[in-house]
Amino acid sequence: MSVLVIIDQAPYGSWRGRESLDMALSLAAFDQPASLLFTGPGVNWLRAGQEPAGLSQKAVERNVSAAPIFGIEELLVDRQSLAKYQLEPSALIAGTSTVDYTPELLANYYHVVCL
Amino acid sequence: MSVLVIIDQAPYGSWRGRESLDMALSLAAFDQPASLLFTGPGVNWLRAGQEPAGLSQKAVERNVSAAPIFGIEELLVDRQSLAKYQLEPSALIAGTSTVDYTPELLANYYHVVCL
Amino acid sequence: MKTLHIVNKSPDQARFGRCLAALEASDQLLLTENAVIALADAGIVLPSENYALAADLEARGLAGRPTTTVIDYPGMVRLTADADRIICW
Amino acid sequence: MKTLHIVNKSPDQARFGRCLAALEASDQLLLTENAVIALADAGIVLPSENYALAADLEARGLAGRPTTTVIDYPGMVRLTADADRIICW
Amino acid sequence: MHSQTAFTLVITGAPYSTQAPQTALAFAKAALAQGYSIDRVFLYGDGVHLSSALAAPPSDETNWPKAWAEFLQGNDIPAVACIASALRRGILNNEEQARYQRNASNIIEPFELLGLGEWVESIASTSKTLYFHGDH
Amino acid sequence: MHSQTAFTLVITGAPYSTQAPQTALAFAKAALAQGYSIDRVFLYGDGVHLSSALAAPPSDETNWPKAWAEFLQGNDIPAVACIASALRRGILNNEEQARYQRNASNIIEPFELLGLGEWVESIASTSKTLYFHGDH
Repeated sequence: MSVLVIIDQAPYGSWRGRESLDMALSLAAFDQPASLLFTGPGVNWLRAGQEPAGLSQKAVERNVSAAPIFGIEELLVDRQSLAKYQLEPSALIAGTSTVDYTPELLANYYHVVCL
Repeated sequence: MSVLVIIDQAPYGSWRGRESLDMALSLAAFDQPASLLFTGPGVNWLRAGQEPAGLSQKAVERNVSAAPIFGIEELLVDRQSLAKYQLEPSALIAGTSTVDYTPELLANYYHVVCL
Repeated sequence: MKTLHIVNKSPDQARFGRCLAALEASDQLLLTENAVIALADAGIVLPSENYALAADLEARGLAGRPTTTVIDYPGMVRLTADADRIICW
Repeated sequence: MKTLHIVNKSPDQARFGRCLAALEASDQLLLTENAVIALADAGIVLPSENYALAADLEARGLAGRPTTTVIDYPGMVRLTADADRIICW
Repeated sequence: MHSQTAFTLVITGAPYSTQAPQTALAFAKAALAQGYSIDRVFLYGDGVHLSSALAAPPSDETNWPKAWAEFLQGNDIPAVACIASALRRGILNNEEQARYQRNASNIIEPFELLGLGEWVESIASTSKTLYFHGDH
Repeated sequence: MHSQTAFTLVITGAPYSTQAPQTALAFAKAALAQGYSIDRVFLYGDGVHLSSALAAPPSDETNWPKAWAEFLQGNDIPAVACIASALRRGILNNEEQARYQRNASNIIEPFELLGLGEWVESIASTSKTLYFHGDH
């Protein structure tokens, strides 16, 4: 079983998403299975075409895209939140799986982190 | 005209309400007219019978009750938020005025602070 | 798997709703810190089996609410020790 | 009195709603930081005269939205200088 | 021609936690470039962390306290961290270090520790006061 | 009889900004009193401010870093502030002070600066991991 890290905050406005991603990457680095779930405003992490140079911040898009390479098992995105933020699957960065945010989904993970 | 300090956060869970109150008290201390408006979860600041000793925090109830003594002009509370949090006027600390949160209300103040 | 959900956010926060949406019928819900004001919130429907921390209720003038099981910090320790899984929202 | 409302919160926050509820017809609204995602939020109705910061839109992949007036930081300075009153939510 | 407008900037969001110090700095630079003046920068609440001399971000990230300090010094802008907010959060100058008998001080120049009266003065003046809050 | 259960406490909310350090300390004391053990306390994000030796609250308020430090030392509980979170936010030990050439360090004993691996170790162990977040 794997750990689920939930990101429910919009990108760039706070560091919480980055620090959540760091947690997931650390798990993977130590060979602990980890997945990421994006929900609420957090789905905006997955929008393609982010250019944060004007904020003096690094693009999170690249970090998320690279997550599977670093061993993150799944990039899950909540269907209802995609609809709310008018994100078509084609507008997402590659490699995500659309799921429904339900107790049954969360039951697949022995530990859940939501910063 | 006076400054309006809005408190829209529940008490004790964060320091923001206290720091908002400190701002209002500082205005009053320097003879700048100031009023407080409680809305959203912030109306819970006005609930009588707060006993925060178990949290190692000081009661905010006393501070708010004392605000008029220190020169705060009005303790305003949003009617709709009172209903939402099932607060009867009789369950409030003394000295508050119930108002409706509208643009017209806010127009009475030349400066509005909302931490 | 019996999950204990611990939520410390005020009920007007989206996170509170995400916590409620994650509850299974057999799960337990513990309200701490600002979350205890949910017991006074006319717009929130809590599961019938819910717990709230005494110190947080008392601080906010909410002692004596009939719709929750009031527990102290030792009670919170027992709930967490007994849970198969804990999610802190 | 022309008020400029500046909001930096994500639209799922109660503060965002409090900002919208405080707007008069003649007021201006400026979306900054996480608030720019309101332009993509199907559940939010913004006043037709609204502004959004270019750097924040670009960061979040939202450049080119037709329902806002895109301004840069100098444009934000001009808006604030011209406003009779500014409320930062 | 713009000399009539001056700003006071109040920053309540911390660096590396919120975007507030970044937005405020971009605004401040644009204001000066257009000939407006900035009367004062006031750090309040979690914003006082912007006055830490000890922030040590990775070399590919902006050091926000340092960037702000350089901007303030380069433009002779008075900068205040609210003393009550700062002391609670572990931001000390030499005087407070001595008063509280701590081993170090950590405030970055040119920030000073002063009270809310500084903010009240801005409100009472013709300065336009803007707030740069956190994301919550 | 309770010896099978041990806790790891992750604190992500800062003192004087959130209630997290208070709730966590009350929980921790109750856990020990009931015979449970605490494997580790891990500060992450804004929670690292709980390891500041320079916090100087008014004398009628709890000094949360000091209260936590005394509790940890008195009960021999390992305590870690995430090094990445801490360096950005201006929490340094002597080693990092030297590395980054700063004038002071400010971490309170017994907190150590270590990586997220410490947290991963707790997740991978039989320790029950609880989070004490901020109010947002």
